[in-house]
Amino acid sequence: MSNSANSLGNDPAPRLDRAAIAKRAARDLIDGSTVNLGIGIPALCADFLPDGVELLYHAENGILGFKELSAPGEGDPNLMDAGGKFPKLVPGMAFFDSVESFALIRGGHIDVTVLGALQVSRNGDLSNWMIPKRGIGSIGGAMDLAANAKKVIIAMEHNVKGNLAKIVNECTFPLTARTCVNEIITDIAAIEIDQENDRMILRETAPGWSFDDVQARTEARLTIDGDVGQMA
Amino acid sequence: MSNSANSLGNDPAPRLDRAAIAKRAARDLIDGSTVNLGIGIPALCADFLPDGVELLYHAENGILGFKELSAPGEGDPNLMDAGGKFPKLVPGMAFFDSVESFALIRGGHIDVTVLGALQVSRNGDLSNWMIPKRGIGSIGGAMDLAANAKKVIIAMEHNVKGNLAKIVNECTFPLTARTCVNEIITDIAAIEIDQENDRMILRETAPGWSFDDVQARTEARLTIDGDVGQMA
Amino acid sequence: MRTKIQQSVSDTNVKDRTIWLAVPINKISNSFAQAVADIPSGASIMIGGFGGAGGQPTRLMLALRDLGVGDLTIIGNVAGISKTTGYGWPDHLDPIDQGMFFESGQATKITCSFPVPGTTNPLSDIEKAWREGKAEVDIVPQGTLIERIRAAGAGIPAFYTPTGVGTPVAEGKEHRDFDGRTFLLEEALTADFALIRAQKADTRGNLQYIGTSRAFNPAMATAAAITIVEVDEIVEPGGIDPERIGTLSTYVDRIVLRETGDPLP
Amino acid sequence: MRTKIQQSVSDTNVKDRTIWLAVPINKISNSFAQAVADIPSGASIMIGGFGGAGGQPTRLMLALRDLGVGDLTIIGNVAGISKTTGYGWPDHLDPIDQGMFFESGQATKITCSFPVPGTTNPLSDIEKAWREGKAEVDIVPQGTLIERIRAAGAGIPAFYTPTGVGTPVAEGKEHRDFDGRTFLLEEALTADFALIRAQKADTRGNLQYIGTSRAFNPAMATAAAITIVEVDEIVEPGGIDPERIGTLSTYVDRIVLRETGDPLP
Repeated sequence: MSNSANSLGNDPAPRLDRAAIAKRAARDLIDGSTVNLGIGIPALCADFLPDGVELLYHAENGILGFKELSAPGEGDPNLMDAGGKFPKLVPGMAFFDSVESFALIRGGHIDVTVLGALQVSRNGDLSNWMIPKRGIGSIGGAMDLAANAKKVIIAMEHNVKGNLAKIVNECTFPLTARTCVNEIITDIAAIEIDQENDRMILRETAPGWSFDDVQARTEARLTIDGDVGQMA
Repeated sequence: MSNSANSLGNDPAPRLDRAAIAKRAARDLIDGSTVNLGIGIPALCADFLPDGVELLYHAENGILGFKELSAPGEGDPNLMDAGGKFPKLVPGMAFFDSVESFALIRGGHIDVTVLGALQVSRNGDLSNWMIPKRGIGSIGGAMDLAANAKKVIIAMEHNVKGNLAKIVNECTFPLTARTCVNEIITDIAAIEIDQENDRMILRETAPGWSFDDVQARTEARLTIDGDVGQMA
Repeated sequence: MRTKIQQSVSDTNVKDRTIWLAVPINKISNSFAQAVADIPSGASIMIGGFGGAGGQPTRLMLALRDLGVGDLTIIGNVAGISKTTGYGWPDHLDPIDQGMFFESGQATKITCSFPVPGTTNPLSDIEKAWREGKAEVDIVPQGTLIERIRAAGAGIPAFYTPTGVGTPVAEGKEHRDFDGRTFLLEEALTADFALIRAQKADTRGNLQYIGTSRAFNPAMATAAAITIVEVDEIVEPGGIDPERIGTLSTYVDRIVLRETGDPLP
Repeated sequence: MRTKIQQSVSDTNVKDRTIWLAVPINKISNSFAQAVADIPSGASIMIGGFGGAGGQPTRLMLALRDLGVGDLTIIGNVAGISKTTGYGWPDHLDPIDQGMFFESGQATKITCSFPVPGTTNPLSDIEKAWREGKAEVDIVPQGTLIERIRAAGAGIPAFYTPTGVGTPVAEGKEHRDFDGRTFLLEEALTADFALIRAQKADTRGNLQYIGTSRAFNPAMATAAAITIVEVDEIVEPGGIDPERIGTLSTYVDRIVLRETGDPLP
């Protein structure tokens, strides 16, 4: 992976933690939407919804309308989410099989999915299912979600160890879907992908981070369109 | 429609009535089978099952395991069969939507369907949905059933008015499905279609009817393979 | 990302959203007339049920007729045969069916599997309109019709089916062999609106069906741009057994409650 | 007429039938071992559920392992990750997953969507077998996998899907544009046997599922030549609400009842 950010010095300010990334991503989830959260940072979004926002959570294994998890040791194996955790039974929940679950996804009925990523390219290509050197990986529902959800938000750390960029010109890892990502929330920036105009727009930075600081840790060229806000 | 049987004289013996055709067709329904009966004579088969034979009746509108109809005036519009009649609720019944109903049909899971016909050709082509001179007709589930059921039995009157043949060399009416019919039960004969050997075998005749009597009222060439029995 | 994005999601920035949140999501229409009021002339409209009274969105159909818009394309199944034959209706009631849009002259096309009864005496409204050249009738095998509708909702643009090979419905269609059998390529079928019928809705829009009233309703709910459902009962979330939800709330845009004791089935 | 005809139907003439009728149709197997006894080496086997304990036919899987036949092709979904990660299992139990057939060396191929966990420490049985060249791993997007299985049961030999375009799974597949978007052609996926799990069966073979234990079970029941189901309860016809039947008896060949109080979920 070509990477211009490799030789940088220390970060100018602390990075957001995983919870803060999730909290910022959660701000972009609209009340009443049907939402699928991937495992890892995306799943944490559910803990940080703005007041008054209620989402209809979908999980690939055939459940819509779940909320909090059961207490440890109290979960029912027949009431699972796609991450293998056991939610509580709550009013309005619905169960269905995998045929219907993926008809919902593939048919474009998921309003937003929040996913993790290994790489995102400037035009919104996503790689998130296999590290080439391992040679084997798990696709699960990621390709269906990335290709077909109305909006795809990536929530991830901005760099891998050694400041290697994950936001790149071209993905070098096996792809999950092409031109699918709409926005990226990381520990240092909120970035919008403007596919129509072939631009990656920096919308916000973490406190104490400048445009140049973020650009230096990003292989793909960022642009500005209006004010750059502060992530919160 | 070319027809060599047009100028025949009187029948040599009475023809079976509709109930008797249905009764003979019902003899070929195997206990435990999943069966779909078309409207008209086929639907009457249910009244004449041999002792000990229990069938699982399927109707296109999404019901499996129905039996007798409700008393007149007591039917529930939400418990209908495909003929627009109202069966009683009985134990073991299942309800499902049209997607599942036709997945069952198209997937080859119907063991036997009994259908009516306008024409059947020597190789088992079936025409049963439109009279050309009307110019408009209703397909309903007939094409799915005829093309995909494991076994297709036609239960019909052998001739139309004026002794016109319905069992013909080539169907002249719009087709329902090609090479789909396995056997034909009429008011004068029980005929097997042996598609592998391109033969139409006369298996039984109505009491008082000879091979020649039946052949004279049949455009397609009949053959004999073993005894010709008497319909009962 | 799909190119089509709901306005409510994409056009709402954070500030607008704060305002929008004050308004609870309300899918419940006050009347059948209100629920269909924005259906324009020229619209394509799926009508649920199988044919017959059960599962038919009869009140929504009557409201659409009263709306009076024209040049409609109707997508149904068994269509317009009840009025002359009594098909699927209790004996003591006068049947109401999809023929109403052809009697009124509002519909110029129907796509369905069963547009005419066995008898032509009296002529059904659809056959009459067809004979007079006022309506196009597109006859599709029932299994192909429902699978095309299901495909539209499920993101499948086209599929192969064995049904119809060698018949008039195969004309002009692509044929292809798999494992020595021949199949036809059939494409997804969508519509601007779906009018459907369920027994019960919760306020979010989850639906419960009863008996054989499912039929074309659940698939149509997934396939149209706007889905409007007519129900006998509306309950709070949790008022439907989660094991019995036949249509997910995600697919439902508008809910209209029938009057208690409505004499129509 | 389909070319494939069940022996029980086509090979029974009237005389034989009279004898056969004396024997009631009995789909109930006496033991898990008996239910899987005729699975031969080289068979392809669908295993239901999603991944995790719920909906997994765990006792049938253990019986198949004990049967010891080899060269098996397994078709599953999330496969073999519970043992090392605890995925979908209650904390107090030792997870059992599809990895058992790779640990035992019985399986030489798996088709699934999720064959390995995020971590390689310790290695899962499937990844170990794959690294040692003992097993082929065919990774399919989950929605494509379940739709291919559904297609097999529903008489659809192939369909187009948007999922996977531009990715490694598109390699060698036919591409086609509909309305300006590109899709892949995917073919139906069948198997010799399906091992599935349901909550309840009636004696005919109608099945009821509970909660999220549906997953791949209903579709697999329709897609395999022989479907074997593991249930917690067997009831008479009518013992399942007709509105809650998730798999029709037509699809079910064998039923095995789990022991009351079985400690495995």
